[in-house]
Amino acid sequence: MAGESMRDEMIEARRPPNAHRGVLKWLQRNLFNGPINSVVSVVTLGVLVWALWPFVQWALIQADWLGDSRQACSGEGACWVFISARFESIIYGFYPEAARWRVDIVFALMAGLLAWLAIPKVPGKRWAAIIAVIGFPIAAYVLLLGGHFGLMHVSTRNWGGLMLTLTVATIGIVGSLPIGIVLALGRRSKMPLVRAVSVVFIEFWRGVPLITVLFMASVMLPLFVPTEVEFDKLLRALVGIMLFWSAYMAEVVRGGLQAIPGGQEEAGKALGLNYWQRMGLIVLPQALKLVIPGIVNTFIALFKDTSLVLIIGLFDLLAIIRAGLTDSDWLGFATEGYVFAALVFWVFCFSMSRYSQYIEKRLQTGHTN
Amino acid sequence: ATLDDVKERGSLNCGVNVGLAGFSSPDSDGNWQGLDVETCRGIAAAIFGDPEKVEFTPLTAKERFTALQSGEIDVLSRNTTWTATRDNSLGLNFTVTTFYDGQGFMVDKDLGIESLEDLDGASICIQSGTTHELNLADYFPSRDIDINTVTFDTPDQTAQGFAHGRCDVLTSDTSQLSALRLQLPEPDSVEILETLISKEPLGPVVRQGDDQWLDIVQWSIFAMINAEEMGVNSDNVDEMRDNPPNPGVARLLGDDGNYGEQLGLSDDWAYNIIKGVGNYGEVFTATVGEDSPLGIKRGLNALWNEGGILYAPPIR
Amino acid sequence: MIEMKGLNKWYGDFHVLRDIDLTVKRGERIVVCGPSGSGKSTLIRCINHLESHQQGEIVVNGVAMTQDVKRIEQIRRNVGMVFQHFNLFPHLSVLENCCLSQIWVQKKPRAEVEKTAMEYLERVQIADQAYKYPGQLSGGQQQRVAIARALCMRPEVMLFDEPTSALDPEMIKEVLDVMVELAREGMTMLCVTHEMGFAKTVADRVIFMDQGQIIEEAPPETFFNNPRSERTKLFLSQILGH
Amino acid sequence: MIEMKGLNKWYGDFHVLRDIDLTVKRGERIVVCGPSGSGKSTLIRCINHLESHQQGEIVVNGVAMTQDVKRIEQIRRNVGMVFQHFNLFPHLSVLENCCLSQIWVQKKPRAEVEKTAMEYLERVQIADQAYKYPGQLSGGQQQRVAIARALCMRPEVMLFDEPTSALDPEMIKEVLDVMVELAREGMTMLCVTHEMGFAKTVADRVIFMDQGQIIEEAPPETFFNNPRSERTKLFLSQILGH
Amino acid sequence: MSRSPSGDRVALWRNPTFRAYVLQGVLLAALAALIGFIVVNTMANLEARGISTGFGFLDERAGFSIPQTLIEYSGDSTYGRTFVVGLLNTLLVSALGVVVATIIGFAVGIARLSPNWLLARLAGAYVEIFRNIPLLVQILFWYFAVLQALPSPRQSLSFLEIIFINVRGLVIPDPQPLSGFAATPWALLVGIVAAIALGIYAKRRQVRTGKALPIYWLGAGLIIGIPLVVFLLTGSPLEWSIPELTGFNFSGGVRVLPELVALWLALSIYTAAFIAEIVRSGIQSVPQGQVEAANALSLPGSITLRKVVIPQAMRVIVPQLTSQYLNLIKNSSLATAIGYPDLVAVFSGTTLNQTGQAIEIVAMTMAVYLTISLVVSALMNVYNARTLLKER
Ligand SMILES: Nc1ncnc2c1ncn2[C@@H]1O[C@H](COP(=O)(O)OP(=O)(O)OP(=O)(O)O)[C@@H](O)[C@H]1O
Ligand SMILES: Nc1ncnc2c1ncn2[C@@H]1O[C@H](COP(=O)(O)OP(=O)(O)OP(=O)(O)O)[C@@H](O)[C@H]1O
Ligand SMILES: [Mg+2]
Ligand SMILES: [Mg+2]
Repeated sequence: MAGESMRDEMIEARRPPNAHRGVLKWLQRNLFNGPINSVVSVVTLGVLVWALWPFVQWALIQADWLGDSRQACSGEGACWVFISARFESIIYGFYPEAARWRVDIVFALMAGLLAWLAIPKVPGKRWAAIIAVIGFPIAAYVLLLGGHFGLMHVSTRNWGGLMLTLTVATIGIVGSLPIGIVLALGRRSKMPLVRAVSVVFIEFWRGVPLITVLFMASVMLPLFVPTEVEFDKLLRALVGIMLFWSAYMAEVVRGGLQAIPGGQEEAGKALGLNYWQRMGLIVLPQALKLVIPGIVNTFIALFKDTSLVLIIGLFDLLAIIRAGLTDSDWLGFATEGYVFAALVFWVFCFSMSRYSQYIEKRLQTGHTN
Repeated sequence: ATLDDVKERGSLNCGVNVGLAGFSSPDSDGNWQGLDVETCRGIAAAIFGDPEKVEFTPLTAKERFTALQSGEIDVLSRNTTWTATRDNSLGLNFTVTTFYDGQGFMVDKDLGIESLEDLDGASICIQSGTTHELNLADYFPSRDIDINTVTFDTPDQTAQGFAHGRCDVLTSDTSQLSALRLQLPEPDSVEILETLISKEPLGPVVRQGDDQWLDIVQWSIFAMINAEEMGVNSDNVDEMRDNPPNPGVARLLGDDGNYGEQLGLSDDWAYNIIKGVGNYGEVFTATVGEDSPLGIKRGLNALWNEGGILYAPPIR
Repeated sequence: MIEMKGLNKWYGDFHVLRDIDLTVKRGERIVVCGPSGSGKSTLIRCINHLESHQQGEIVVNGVAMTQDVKRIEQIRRNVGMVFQHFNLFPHLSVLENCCLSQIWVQKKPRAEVEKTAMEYLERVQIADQAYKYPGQLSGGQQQRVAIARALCMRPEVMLFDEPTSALDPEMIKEVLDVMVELAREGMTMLCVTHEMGFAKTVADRVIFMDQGQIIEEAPPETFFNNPRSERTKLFLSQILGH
Repeated sequence: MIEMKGLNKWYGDFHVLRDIDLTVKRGERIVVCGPSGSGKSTLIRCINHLESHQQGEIVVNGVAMTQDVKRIEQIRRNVGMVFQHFNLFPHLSVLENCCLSQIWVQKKPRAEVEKTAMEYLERVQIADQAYKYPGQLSGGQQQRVAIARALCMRPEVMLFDEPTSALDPEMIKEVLDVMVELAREGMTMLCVTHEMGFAKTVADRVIFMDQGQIIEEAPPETFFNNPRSERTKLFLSQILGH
Repeated sequence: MSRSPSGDRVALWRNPTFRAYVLQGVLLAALAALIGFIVVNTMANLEARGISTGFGFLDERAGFSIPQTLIEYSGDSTYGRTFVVGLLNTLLVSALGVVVATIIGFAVGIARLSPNWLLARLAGAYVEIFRNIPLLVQILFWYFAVLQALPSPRQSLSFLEIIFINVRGLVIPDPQPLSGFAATPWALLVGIVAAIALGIYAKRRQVRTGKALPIYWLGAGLIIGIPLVVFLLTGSPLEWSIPELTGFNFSGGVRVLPELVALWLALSIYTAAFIAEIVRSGIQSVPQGQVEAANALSLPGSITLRKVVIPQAMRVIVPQLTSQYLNLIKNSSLATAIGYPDLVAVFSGTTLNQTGQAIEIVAMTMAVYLTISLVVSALMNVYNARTLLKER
């Protein structure tokens, strides 16, 4: 029979062996661990340099930066003068110059509020939320549109550029999420008609192209309503965008709802919570957390789709750059325009993507069974 | 009636192109510029005495007729070719031709093309949603010339396609060809062929069934053409009104008769147009003509007595 | 306290509860046992209407169960439940888990609520974990939180559905200790469990179910030492066998 | 069969296995026990390299464990494992679960593979469920499938990580019966479990772990009746207490 | 209805069943009212504006040509045919895009979780770059990048003098069916039916006897073999039209347009970035224990992925994947930017402009996309139902 043994002295915990530290070690471990990986690494880096170098040369090294007319363009590299000459309109669209400070204030407020809400350490989240939900929209409405308190009225026709893109995206995002949640709940409802309506609504909006929706909203709407009724064009587009994306949002949220074990709802029932309390306090917080990647996918797609407001005759960031290309003084700078637009969109979407990943990590409250 | 709606609203809703160099494009401050745009301003000046009382609605080719039909806009001034179908079956009325255009061709000089017969087997870049596609289909098959079309959405994409060698030939209205040529990396390496294969009369459109409104648009443009013919321009219009050199000018500028009132406007309507936007010649030169980067010659668009076919009915 | 009369329930065509008659008096402690699938869970889940029954009556604490939403909520407020798989809310801290129903159902001020919650957490000896999340606790700790959460409603009745069977052997003890203490304090309890030790110690009555019916109902001594039905004998031999 | 020498493992900075020396001979049956978090699972997971260690040597069936993928696969082919939570593949039928490794690892023809699988399923008395999906089985049945699946590889060693602790009391018996039989047939086994009954019946040796180290190692009689270390005594009193 | 099991009366408004009916009734009424309102108004407005409606225009001569037609089409064809041509082109690029986007998306999504640091980072970069740049810009980029890389027709790259690549596209020989060819497609159909029947039989047989047939080989044999035999028996009734350079361009052969290639690339690469994220979240939703169990069975990594992880991840992936497929199909309408003749370009573009029948055309376009979407979701739902776990 095998031996018996017993330990009297406990072994003290030791520090792990120092095997994997330092830059070289890191490189070796991550890039050159084994012959195949080394080759892959070298080839990849080579391809990256080979592919990016001409672009860097065009966009940075040989580019023209200073000047105010096309005479400043040497034609060897990119001519960013085109962008800088139109920079104001790219940001503000056709918003009257005298009133642009109002746009600045609104977006400064928004940035501040976002920071307040987004950075976990800053206290007073409840107040921030109240301001963001009630105070800020009113302030933004009054400031951007004007017509009150002695502010000059600025028609939405004059909105444009980055300012319009951000406005539409923000309202679209803020609007489509709650509608999507309600639709998702509706689709899981026990009442057949509510469920049927949700399904039809979702499948309809998910099935038609947004372009045609906006087309209808922009030029055909007057046919659908009595002649006296008039809506602001931007408003119509916003409604269209919200409904359209809420259908996508609903499907994402539904995925999350399906993943929450039934026991959670039962526990809520056993505690005496009613339907809306169970949903609001228990099921949705968990479901939404689960589908953050999907929600952000939708946000990003929505953000980029704001470009379609061109159909209602408004010039968002991309459209205003394209409009600039038809200015007879600046013909022929398409590449610069598109590259710049791509860069701006990228910066915003990338930030969203990164922030969401950070939130995903933060919301990890230990593993669940 | 449209006029009442416009007056009540305090501004004219005018549909223009989303962006077409020389005809309508917003500058960096959002001021719309171009021949089509000035036409709208002229109409606004006639109604309100103020050329700025106009809201521009940028429209894509697909939207333009629907927007007019549905009442989104009061007048469509968007380089729209006047054709029988459009005039007759859509519930719309064309008013006056403000620009006589024709479909032309731009080719690489190196190809040595001399006539359209040489284009057999060529690929042609073309912008969608225009009459051009129909013209090509009319012209080439009947002459047994085989061509491939490549259709793009916007003018600058068409030009890019041509520049990258996707096709041998770029076709469009001649007015556009000169603009598109400027977008090419080497504008001098291409030439525009002499031959035109179509008539493209462009002008504003209004809804059918409101004759008064049709008249206002028509006569606002006639006033601009007549003004050029009479030598009245935005610089001398005040002086001309105070001392009309002849009875024609006096009638035009409202010193004599009640022509404005007949239209439902004030009698100084034409004065307001010319004061606000200038006569046709001025507008043409500034937007698409010599003073603009496009540098289009007057050609057919010169006055009838200067070798063109621009001919406005007299005001009397 | 709890009265069931002629209770019948079907899942589709499957007759899961058959003519159940059961009366539980205030302060009584009842253990329900029986083979898997015999309808034990279903029975106690009917008491707070997590399942609806098709025939028969249930009266809880004087309130007759109907379809009426208000009534159901009233009954649920008097009945605490502890699930086999804890069903804690993973996105809320332990303390928040316990406060939830008091804040939203009983609408009490938060400060007061937290005080009560801490008391109950202390009672189950887990007050030091109040600010952790359920995912950071061991199974035994989680189940004790679940008990505290149910107690925070100050229910008249506690229902336990196999509260220890998802636990590792070491953790079972923690939970049973808490339950024994609750029983000593005179809480009305209905407990589905196979922990026969627990049944022997605290139960006033043991109910044995099979195929949706109550087969035998007896005080623990009689039940374990002197079971009357054959079915019960077979079952007990299996449970106590290994 | 299995030899570990000076095994050390860290999770980040946490020293989870400390200087483990252990030799298991062919046909030996070893039960590992100890408080939660003491490193029992980690220890046996090191044997088939589900966890990698940082110091020390492991030799399984004559093959020394290195980082080499081929070697690891070779070792794993000789080592079957049964998890606490079964970890059956829910999208595959019971039979397919059992066939998977033979088909893809041993590349045998399907007909032969299925025959073997059915044999093992019969051995655990569950052949009639072969075409069901795991989700359609009870916990005890699932765990028996998991055992059959591991046996289908014809491993030299079987590792069990608390194979009964996710089960209801009634189902524990089914699984233990199968394990006892395997042990009788002379399979080399390493089993983490708290079922002291099982340890007493079949183990050749019981190993008690705490804080990442082996505290005591003894035949079951000695271990249960005559534990030498204080720590062991405390632990046994808890386990056997209720 | 409002009788409770215990027999006493329940206040009507507190009865959940009653509440449900009331709520649903209100909803239905509101919906009907809204639809009625829109219909009545539209009729009145159309009347008032003197706009004629109807689908008569579909029979009129279109009069313009389309560069890529999968069916016979010329300027003399009707607008109705234009519609079909555009629809087929849309379906073509969508189908190609869906396939490639799925492949790239899965590859990248899996690579993102790879233990190889470089691979994982590259996959991450792929997602962050292509997901965050507007599709239009990407389409233009690929189009002009593709074009730029290719030689002019006269300097075409050729392969054996029968396949040519140039700035106008890829030209390959065109099979011309001769008389008697019609039997081959029928034979193909028979082969497919036979293969499906075989599959069903094999499954039954396996369940019954536990013995499996090599269905993939047999099926492939049936699908390829039957038509091949018929083709040869009927005397190989097929002739190849070889492309030739004449004047500006190639004549003969079939041409694959660079527009198609660019659009296909852009759609696939863009959508793949979204799919990759979905796949990643799907894979991460598979419990770690599953991989451990596979490891313990010494399954190699690729088998673990294919047989254990992916099938389970599909449950999470499929619903979201459906949305992405629908997006891809709808995004294909950006084709107009580079002149690919899809439905939106030729029908709700050119045709709408020629005829001005905006309401009908937009409605038809919406209906078509809606139908495609519903078909895709229905198919995906069927698949989804199959991936659902069988449980008690
Ligand atoms: N939603 C349902 N639909 C149909 N049958 C169900 C449903 N839920 C439970 N059942 C069946 O009802 C019977 C009783 O289930 P119940 O959960 O009450 O058993 P139990 O006594 O608690 O068993 P266990 O000890 O396994 O928990 C079982 O046969 C079960 O299969
Ligand atoms: N991935 C990990 N990272 C860091 N620490 C870990 C990890 N996995 C386990 N641990 C820690 O290592 C220790 C040993 O874990 P192990 O699972 O081996 O314990 P055990 O003896 O099996 O306990 P139990 O009986 O609860 O299963 C525990 O303290 C645990 O918290
Ligand atoms: Mg149960
Ligand atoms: Mg363990």
